[in-house]
Amino acid sequence: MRIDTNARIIYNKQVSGEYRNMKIYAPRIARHARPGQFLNIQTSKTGRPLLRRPMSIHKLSPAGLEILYKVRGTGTSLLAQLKKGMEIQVLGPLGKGFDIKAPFTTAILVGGGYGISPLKALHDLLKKKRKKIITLIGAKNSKLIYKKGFTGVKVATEDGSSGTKGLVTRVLDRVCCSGAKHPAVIFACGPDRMLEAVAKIAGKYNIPCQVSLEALMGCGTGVCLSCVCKKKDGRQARVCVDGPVFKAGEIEWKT
Amino acid sequence: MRIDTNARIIYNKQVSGEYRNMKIYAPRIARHARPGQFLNIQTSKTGRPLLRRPMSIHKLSPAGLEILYKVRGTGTSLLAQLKKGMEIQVLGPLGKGFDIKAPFTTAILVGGGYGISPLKALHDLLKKKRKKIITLIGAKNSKLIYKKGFTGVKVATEDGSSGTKGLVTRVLDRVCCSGAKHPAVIFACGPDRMLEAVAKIAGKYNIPCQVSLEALMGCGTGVCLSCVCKKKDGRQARVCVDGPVFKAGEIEWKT
Amino acid sequence: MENLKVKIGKLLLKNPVMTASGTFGTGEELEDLLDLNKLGAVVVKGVTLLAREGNPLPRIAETPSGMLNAIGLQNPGIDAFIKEKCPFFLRYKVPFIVNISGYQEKEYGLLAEKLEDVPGVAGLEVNVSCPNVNYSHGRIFAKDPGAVARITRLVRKNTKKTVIVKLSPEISDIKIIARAAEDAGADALSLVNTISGLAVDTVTRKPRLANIIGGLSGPAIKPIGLRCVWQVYNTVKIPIVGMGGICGTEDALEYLIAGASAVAVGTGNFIDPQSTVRIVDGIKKYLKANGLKNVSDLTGSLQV
Amino acid sequence: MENLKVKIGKLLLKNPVMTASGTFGTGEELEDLLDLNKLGAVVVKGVTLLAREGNPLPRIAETPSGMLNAIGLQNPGIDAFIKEKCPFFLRYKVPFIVNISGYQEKEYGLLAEKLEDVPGVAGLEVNVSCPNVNYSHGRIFAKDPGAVARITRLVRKNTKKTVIVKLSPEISDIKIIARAAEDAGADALSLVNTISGLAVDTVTRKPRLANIIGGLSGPAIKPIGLRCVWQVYNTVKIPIVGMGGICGTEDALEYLIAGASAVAVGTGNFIDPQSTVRIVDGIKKYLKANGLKNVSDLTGSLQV
Ligand SMILES: Cc1cc2nc3c(=O)[nH]c(=O)nc-3n(C[C@H](O)[C@H](O)[C@H](O)COP(=O)(O)OP(=O)(O)OC[C@H]3O[C@@H](n4cnc5c(N)ncnc54)[C@H](O)[C@@H]3O)c2cc1C
Ligand SMILES: Cc1cc2nc3c(=O)[nH]c(=O)nc-3n(C[C@H](O)[C@H](O)[C@H](O)COP(=O)(O)OP(=O)(O)OC[C@H]3O[C@@H](n4cnc5c(N)ncnc54)[C@H](O)[C@@H]3O)c2cc1C
Ligand SMILES: Cc1cc2nc3c(=O)[nH]c(=O)nc-3n(C[C@H](O)[C@H](O)[C@H](O)COP(=O)(O)O)c2cc1C
Ligand SMILES: Cc1cc2nc3c(=O)[nH]c(=O)nc-3n(C[C@H](O)[C@H](O)[C@H](O)COP(=O)(O)O)c2cc1C
Ligand code: FES
Ligand code: FES
Repeated sequence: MRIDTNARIIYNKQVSGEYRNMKIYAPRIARHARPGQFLNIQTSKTGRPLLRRPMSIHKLSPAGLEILYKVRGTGTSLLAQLKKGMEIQVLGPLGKGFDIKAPFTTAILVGGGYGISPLKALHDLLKKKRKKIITLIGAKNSKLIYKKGFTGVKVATEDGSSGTKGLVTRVLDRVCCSGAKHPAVIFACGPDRMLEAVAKIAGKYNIPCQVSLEALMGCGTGVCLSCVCKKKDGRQARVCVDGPVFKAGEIEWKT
Repeated sequence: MRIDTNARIIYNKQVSGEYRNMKIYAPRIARHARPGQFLNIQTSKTGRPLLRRPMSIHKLSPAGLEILYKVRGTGTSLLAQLKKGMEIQVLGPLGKGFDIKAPFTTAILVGGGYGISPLKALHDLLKKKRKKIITLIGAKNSKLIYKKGFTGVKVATEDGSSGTKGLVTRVLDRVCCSGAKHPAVIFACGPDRMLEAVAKIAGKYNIPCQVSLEALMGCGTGVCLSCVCKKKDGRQARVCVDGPVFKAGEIEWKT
Repeated sequence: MENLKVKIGKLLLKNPVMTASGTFGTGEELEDLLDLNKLGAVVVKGVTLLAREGNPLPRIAETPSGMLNAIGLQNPGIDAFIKEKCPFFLRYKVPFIVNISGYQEKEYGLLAEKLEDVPGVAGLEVNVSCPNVNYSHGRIFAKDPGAVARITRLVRKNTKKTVIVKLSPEISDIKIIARAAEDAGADALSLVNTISGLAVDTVTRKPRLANIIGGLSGPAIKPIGLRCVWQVYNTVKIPIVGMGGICGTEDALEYLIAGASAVAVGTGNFIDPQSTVRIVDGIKKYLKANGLKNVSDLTGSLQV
Repeated sequence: MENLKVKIGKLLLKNPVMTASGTFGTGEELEDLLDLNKLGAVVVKGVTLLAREGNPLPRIAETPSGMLNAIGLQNPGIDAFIKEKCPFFLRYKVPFIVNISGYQEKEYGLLAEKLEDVPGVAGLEVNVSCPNVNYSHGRIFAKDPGAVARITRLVRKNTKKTVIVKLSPEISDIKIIARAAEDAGADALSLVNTISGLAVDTVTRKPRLANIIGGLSGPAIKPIGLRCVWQVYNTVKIPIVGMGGICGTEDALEYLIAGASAVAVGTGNFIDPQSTVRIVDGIKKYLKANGLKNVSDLTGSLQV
């Protein structure tokens, strides 16, 4: 059940580094939402930008939804200007979230840049379910690292300004070798190149892996076919409704 | 000297009836501005609406400029949402203002609807020059009457909800008969039909009359030729640079 | 009570608000967000004879008050479409109109034939605007009155269903093409399709679409769509389905007044998936407020 | 130092940023707001053989990210123009290009002749897109390659100045028209002119322009202008002046990358009268940031 609603902003603030955190009051969406799903948000009432902006659900509470975002262009700049008490049009929850039905004891969360956003909602749910959580966070530099509230955090930055210097996937490789005793699942969200590398490592250690993909989206509801990705079986899937979370093994990576 | 500047909003508030009053800090424009001139205001930074909105200068102080406006459509709705401390792009002062060089003792101000706006700046200047002022304000109903700060006010509303019932031009006719002893000048701003009637009465009593016209404006700077009006000499004038204030006798009225 | 009914060919629609092809799937994708039976008709995503993968990504780019798309007619092909998608049509009372595209003229005839006996298919929208590989130098059928006439006749011959021919605004004189389609037996015309456009990423200096060129849609093109509808309304006798930039009631009314008998919402569905039903209500209110009985009284009522 | 110079016909412009005809007067109207000498060229408001009053009001209507205009070429006629407006050109070093419009083909020849010896006139922009009364059924020259060729030849014969032919995007295949103008001796092409459009006032049910139809300009048409430039760049050898929706540096860069040698700002002047000079600075910064020496390296650099 997807709902399009005019939601009141509870707060919209700068958090660490380059990220902003917005909380909205949208109980009808929150009721149906699950970690890994996303919202499609209208950033302006003037009709420009024309299209909505997809944003992962960062945190979930009975009445509230949070997003964690980075100002990139026009739409996110406009989002950043909104103030507490204002209203925004929000459609959600959209897409398929993370699947945690399979039995596992350890969750390895791998987030690149703002890919960390949906992993927080997942983290909170896994915590409730008393799973062991390892969180690997990677980014270009420390400004793009956001780790608030995560458990078992290991950080990697490309420029070494925080945590291990290098790619987060190298850290993952090491964690996977050592942690392979317990049944584990990898949940990853970030840029395509990172996800592809994560998928490869997961394959190597034979660990189930779910990835949350990103794509330019026209509609977010499955009708425009702008967001398709290729699957190994030769079929095309729409990231907005068939994803954004897929089994890593299903995806036909571009390279 | 016209200046295009990013001006800070000092306040933007609802005043009586359907009007809003915005004050901006724009000393460089204010320095050159005269009553009857106008500003061209960008109502949105998103590029929609595309064009700026012309607004008369309502009040003038050394550093500040005020406008008095009515929410009509998209642009004015967006203006109404701006808050103290925000900035707007403003081009001005534009056009030719009222001419008060001629010797006269009594000024008869005639304003229809928000046409009253530029008459306030004129009123304040005339007061300093110790002229006798009669202010005639007309509108459809009392909600559209704004008379704050004017001297010698007589009101007329079409529905009789305030002042005399009927058109403001009927009141003008009566005032002119009686007040014709002193050398007087009429300054009028409002809808075309009102201005035409004012011009006729002024002609009847042989009182000099200046009218401030309105027109849809593309540029406000004289280059697009969207705002022309016909003059009696057969030539066309641009309301934005040759006006908005014209001698009533020069105008070739449409009817 | 206001009468919103309009007639498009053999179809009597309960109201003039349709969906534009390619922007609403088959409607199944949006079932949870709106009641399809509240619409005048659902025009479904374009289908071709053979399955098509569509173009590489990126397939869309946002532009000022508009968007470019080069989806490339991704679809499972007519046979799979009939088997997998059409059964859904029977679950609703709303008429479903199938949008067909061919890469050769004869394909249109085959598509019409295959759809003729499919239950739930109420009509065909003939998209003559897809770029044609076998046709000379990147031209498209929509620009050639001869091709449009031949395609219309082929489809007409093979179907008893309502035939709507969809025209492109990217043309020196749309009146000529409109007349060609009318003379060849079209029941109605729908206009406009997208207008080809380009957007450039100045950082990479690459086109923002993998396909380089894409079709411009959305509010940006509304004045062009309205002008086309007005020109064609003054040229042909068959009804017009107006589209291009319709997002709200005001836009729909503009099209009706300019000469459209019905309207379709395209890109507007991406911004507000419920815009079609809102527009139905909005038109009803407008008729009431203006003391008009029939929505058809609006069609072509432009005061000139 | 970045080299912003570009060559358009015989003119060596100090930078590629021009003004679009009809949106900048002669420049005299905006002297206090910007230094005209900072521009590549000033293209002045269209002039015709005889004086024209222009169309009745309203002459403009705002549309989503665009505007419609039907000014109707209000101008004092060529003789008064030469006497009253041209002397101003001598006050600046920037080249002034006069935009000429004819209602019959031969008028273009006469206009070129009259302007040939006027001091300060650096070139002619030939506007073949004005709706023609004597021409068949509301067609315009710009849609007929034969007419465009004849007009270009007439002007070419009568002037040694740089001749830029301005094309309309409202055409089935702009490449054909572009080739016709090139073959007939045009030094450069400017594109695009406005696209005809309609807007309706739903309260009065009247068109929002007295003239009913007007020309659409502004950011809304940018993707169409860019596509035309790209198509024509791949068709002709002469330089292109790109325009349509340019408001800022990014827009100008898109046009250059798509194939324009120079760009013109039209509607953008209404929104920000200083946008042209800002764009000159912006292009300079872009070249520097990208390690490019010459602005001409950008022209047609689209990575496809
Ligand atoms: C399912 C999903 C979930 C997302 N979750 C988040 C999130 O939690 N936090 C967050 O900060 N961002 C998230 N994004 C990305 C976010 O949608 C884009 O950053 C945003 O749309 C940019 O809008 P803009 O107007 O600011 O930028 P624009 O001016 O539109 O573009 C700026 C740059 O961002 C790129 N971009 C724009 N839209 C997208 C998109 N949909 N996907 C990828 N790149 C894009 C453009 O190509 C361009 O390079 C998510 C995207 C998807 C598809
Ligand atoms: C020189 C001048 C001075 C003005 N001073 C004031 C003022 O002091 N206070 C004030 O409230 N308004 C003033 N106006 C009118 C003001 O510019 C319009 O109300 C405003 O542009 C409407 O913008 P919008 O986006 O809200 O309405 P839109 O959505 O653009 O239009 C709503 C309605 O207003 C009409 N309209 C839009 N622009 C104009 C215009 N420029 N002139 C006349 N009608 C228009 C439209 O035709 C439409 O019917 C002035 C206009 C001019 C030309
Ligand atoms: C993403 C997308 C896909 C489209 N696919 C088709 C299609 O398959 N067949 C067709 O005839 N038109 C297609 N169109 C064109 C629309 O049906 C419509 O004619 C056009 O977008 C203009 O309307 P709009 O401005 O309301 O979107 C598509 C448009 C978009 C935006
Ligand atoms: C108000 C207005 C008047 C115009 N007058 C002319 C003209 O006289 N001659 C001409 O060739 N083009 C004229 N144009 C077209 C512009 O020069 C330009 O080609 C078009 O507007 C597209 O550019 P833009 O989107 O930057 O405005 C005019 C455009 C506008 C908006
Ligand atoms: S975004 Fe439209 S189908 Fe996925
Ligand atoms: S508004 Fe452009 S000339 Fe007056």
